[in-house]
Amino acid sequence: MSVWQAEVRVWLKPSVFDPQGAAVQQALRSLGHDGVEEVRIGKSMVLTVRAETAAEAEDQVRAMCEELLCNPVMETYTFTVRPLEEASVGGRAR
Amino acid sequence: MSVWQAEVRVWLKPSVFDPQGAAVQQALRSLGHDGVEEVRIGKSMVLTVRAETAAEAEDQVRAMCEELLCNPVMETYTFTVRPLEEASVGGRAR
Amino acid sequence: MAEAQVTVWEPSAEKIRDERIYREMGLTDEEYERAVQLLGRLPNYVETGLFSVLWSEHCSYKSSRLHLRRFPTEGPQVLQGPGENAGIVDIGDGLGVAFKMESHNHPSAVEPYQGAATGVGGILRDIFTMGARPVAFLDSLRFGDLADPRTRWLFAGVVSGIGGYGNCVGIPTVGGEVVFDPAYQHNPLVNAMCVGIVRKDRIVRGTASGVGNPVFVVGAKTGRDGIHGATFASAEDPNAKERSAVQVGDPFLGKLLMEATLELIQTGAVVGVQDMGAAGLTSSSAEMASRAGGGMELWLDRVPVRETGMTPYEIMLSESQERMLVVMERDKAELAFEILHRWGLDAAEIGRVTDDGMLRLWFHGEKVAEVPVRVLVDEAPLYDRPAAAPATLPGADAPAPTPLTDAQQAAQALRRVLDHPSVASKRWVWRQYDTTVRVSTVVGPGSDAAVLRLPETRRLLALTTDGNGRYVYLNPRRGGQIAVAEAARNIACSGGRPLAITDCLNFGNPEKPEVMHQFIEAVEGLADACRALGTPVVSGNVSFYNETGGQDIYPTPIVGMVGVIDELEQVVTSALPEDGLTLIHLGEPDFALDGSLYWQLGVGRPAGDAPRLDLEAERRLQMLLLALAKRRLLRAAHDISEGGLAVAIAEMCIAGGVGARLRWPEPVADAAGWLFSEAQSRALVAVADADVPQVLDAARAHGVPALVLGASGGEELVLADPAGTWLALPVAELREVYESAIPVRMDAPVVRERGSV
Amino acid sequence: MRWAVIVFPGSNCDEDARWAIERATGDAVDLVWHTQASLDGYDAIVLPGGFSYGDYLRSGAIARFSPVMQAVRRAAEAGRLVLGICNGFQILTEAGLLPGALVRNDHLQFRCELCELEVVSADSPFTAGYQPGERIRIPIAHGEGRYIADPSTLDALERKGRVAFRYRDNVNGSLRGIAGILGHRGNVLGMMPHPERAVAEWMGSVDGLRVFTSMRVWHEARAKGGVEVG
Ligand SMILES: Nc1ncnc2c1ncn2[C@@H]1O[C@H](COP(=O)(O)OP(=O)(O)O)[C@@H](O)[C@H]1O
Ligand SMILES: [Mg+2]
Repeated sequence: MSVWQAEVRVWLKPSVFDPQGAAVQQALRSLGHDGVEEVRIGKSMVLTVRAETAAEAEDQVRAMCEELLCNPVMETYTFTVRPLEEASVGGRAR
Repeated sequence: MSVWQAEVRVWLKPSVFDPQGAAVQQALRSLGHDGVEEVRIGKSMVLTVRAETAAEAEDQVRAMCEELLCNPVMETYTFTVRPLEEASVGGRAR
Repeated sequence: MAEAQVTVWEPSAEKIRDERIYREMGLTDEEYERAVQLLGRLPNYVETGLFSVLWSEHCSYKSSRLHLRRFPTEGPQVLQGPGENAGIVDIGDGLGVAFKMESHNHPSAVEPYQGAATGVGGILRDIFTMGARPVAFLDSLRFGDLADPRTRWLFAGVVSGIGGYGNCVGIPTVGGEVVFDPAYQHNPLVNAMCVGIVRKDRIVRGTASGVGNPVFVVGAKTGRDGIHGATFASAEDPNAKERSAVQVGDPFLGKLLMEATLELIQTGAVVGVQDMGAAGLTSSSAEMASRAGGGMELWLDRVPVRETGMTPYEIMLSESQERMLVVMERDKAELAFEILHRWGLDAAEIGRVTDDGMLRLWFHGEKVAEVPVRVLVDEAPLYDRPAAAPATLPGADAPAPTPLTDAQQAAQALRRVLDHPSVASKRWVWRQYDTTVRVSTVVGPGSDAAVLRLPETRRLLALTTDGNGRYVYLNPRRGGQIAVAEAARNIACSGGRPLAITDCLNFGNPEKPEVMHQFIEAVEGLADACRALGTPVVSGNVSFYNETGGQDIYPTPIVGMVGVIDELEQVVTSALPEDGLTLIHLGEPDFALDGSLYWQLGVGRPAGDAPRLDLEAERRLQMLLLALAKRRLLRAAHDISEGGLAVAIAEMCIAGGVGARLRWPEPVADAAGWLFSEAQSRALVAVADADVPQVLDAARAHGVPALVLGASGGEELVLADPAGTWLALPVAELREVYESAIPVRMDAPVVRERGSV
Repeated sequence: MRWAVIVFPGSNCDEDARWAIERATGDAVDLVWHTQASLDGYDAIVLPGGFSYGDYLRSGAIARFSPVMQAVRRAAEAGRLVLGICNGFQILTEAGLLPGALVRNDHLQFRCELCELEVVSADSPFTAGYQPGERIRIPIAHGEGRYIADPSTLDALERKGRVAFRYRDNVNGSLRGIAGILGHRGNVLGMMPHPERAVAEWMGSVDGLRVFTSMRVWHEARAKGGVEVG
């Protein structure tokens, strides 16, 4: 068994309005960043799983996304999995 | 001027308790994903900026993070910038 | 961002007919034929879309309209009856109360947080578009069994969504109800009510009058949200899978819209305002024109859009949230822009009022639709769907209720009923709602009705929602009556005079004769009680098709009621305030267990008939309660409802932190009925010793049976008869059971994490 | 005494604060729009509760850029009274006028209820009307009220008597139970509980009144040349 680190990102589907993103975009523009066209805000989740192979780890993460982390009626997700040693910092655990 | 897509990720500092991550971890475990050791949840923000060069785009994004997107009292950030064409889907704008 | 030229795939009128594409849009063959006939030609794609939306159940009330005519809708207090964004009643001092309830069941079943949040946002807009300042929300909720993880996910998400929207817009959520029953496992009910205050001379209606007056769309940009599912099923639409039937609410924008609209209305230059709720621009424009008996012309390319390449069809059918249609007086447009821009809102002039009775749509100079408003709105189909009563009442064959013959069983039964999440404390719910913002909440959640101060008058508002699907299932007519009676009793127990109701009629599939029977009977029952109690129906909403896999929910009409209390000193709550008060049972004693939760818990399904109700006795009881409150004779009052007498007294003890001792005057052989009967038209009141004779006299004068049962005091709740003690439980223990029932169940993890990042 | 209550887009306790202050002090209170650049002439400035800019991104993060915030900063530097309630507290921390940050409650829910607080520091302009250690009841209503700061900041706050209020029963997981803190000169207070919701018997508590009356007493004394801040 090795330990894998997964990073899951969950977004509102493109056609769904993102009020948070819109508010941030407006704020950025009023701060003078007027080249900012659109802002979308999603969630990024870092977690560790135990699995023999990368494929197995991916299956686990996919299942988590489908069951819990993402609501497919309005969200989509993407994720990456890598062996823990290689994992970069991000929001890594303490 | 070209258009660049930036992805900014903001995390609670490791020293700050992340109750949302803890709740997700507990929920995952109760669904049988008992190998999950720790979950940290952050924000992922995708935005577009206009700049001549990648370096310039990065400077802009860094300024946005320092001013608005991240509160250094409790958060840290990382970001990536790439030319829009290459940008992958994520929470892409329309 | 560069955007490829969008090819609009829109079938021709002939293709729509030949390939019956209208079916995907929700029209039946007969309805399509009717549209063709009324129009005198084949409707094009956009026009077919207009018909499909306005002739949907949701907009046209085609299955219910016929029966809703049974409701009494008039009375001296009614300033605005059904047919507008909200109903309004007069509370004196030049003030009206605008209120309405609406369901958001289906969206909440797939995305509980956003479904509930957008439900709250929608009902909010219905109130302030009348010119009323929203002052309170209430919510009536139904879920399955909390043992099911998905139900916990739904429950948690709905509650946080209601709070998420209501808290952010700064309007307190002051009351409501939650019931858990497996009948709602796949079809949770989420009904939200909003209440607002308006000066009588400042009421605005959703009318588009005055030829040439400009029409504005205000608020959020229009996107491809929620355009009804069937149209996307088409394989020709490349973006289908990216789309979502669920919308995300923007309470911040909702708050700005509310403030800006109220300010705009103050200027006196607003002719009419309408929320763009379900079916967006289509229903708002057609309904506003219809109310004025005129027409409207819209230039759809001027509608601000969020996405590129939107077609006229999509613009008309979009359900993007936080938008409104506003008709201003000509020459006053500048004023509107100034106010809206100060609030940071977008507004665009997109059309004008006409007098030719047509809804005419233009897109880049091309006429894309032209349909008589009358045909869309007044000529919508009207169905008298077949109804059939079941051969016997569904609870008639239930096994007899378990008798309670010893003290231990009685204590155990009370614990079990108090631990049922439908009875137990809903603090877990309402502590997530801001109940005190606006500094006007005198009585928040936890008593019979919520009570609010109004700055402009000494009078107070009393608000409640009630409805018991189990009763309606067992006996639709009486169940309907009870919903109104119980709401009014909750108001009366709080010291208020009931004024009028709004309703949300949640039913199964109306194409089933049994469901139609339930509906018709329940409506009759609601109407009976409204007439008997003098509380007309001023607004409401119907939600059909609450079924999954052929299984319908209990027929669940919910009543939202508004009452008025003359002054602060007359407010009564259910909490026992101190020791030494006399406890009096008002109303006809009754031990029948029909429809009770106790019986259902024993046999696993609703059992017996609906509880007894005598509307005349009910009216007398309420008159009595009101008279007693006015004379300041009530130190506490609580109606006897779900869980019966035992639960009522336990709740009074728990709320006040005071014990009580009740002794039934005659020996009781089987305590089940005594403790848990849900027979109606009864209340428990607490009275100072010195006032007891006056209270008994008043009861006699009102023709209401009154029975002195005991007194408050001590640390225990004791229930006894002449033969001995039936039950003696510390109030602290009762509280523990009552308060922990929901938190303990919710501590188990919910499936699917939700909420903002 | 002249009071300003700032209205940001999304503020929703602005009217409440005005009503309560008028009731508590008898003074007139102005609602001041967030675009106003000057607060000259106001003796006390209140940043009310609510959800400025929807509290999107982080509570108070966007509001702190409002033009009026420059004026708030100047007023604080000039020793005038600045009170941030709930969202107002969040804005003051985001703006750096108070240390630390307010993050999501540890139980993840919004929480509205009457709370018991301990008055820790009773010698500030805002709390002089209370006894040190007094237990009072004031409602909270927030989803993001968990106070955090690094240990040295927390130590400094405690050492210098800048913790104004503490929860008796830590309702949101705040570090050291902190419910309200004072700025380094004592003339800025941020607190999560809503004193304006505890000023009448029918509200269930009148314990919030003294925040406003203390401010008034302090101001009068200063106007007479009595007290100096800092
Ligand atoms: N979903 C809810 N939202 C707000 N308050 C609620 C909710 N559910 C229940 N309550 C409150 O809890 C108390 C008890 O509810 P309930 O037992 O349904 O009252 P009753 O039987 O008197 O109608 C009431 O004050 C009610 O307003
Ligand atoms: Mg009840």
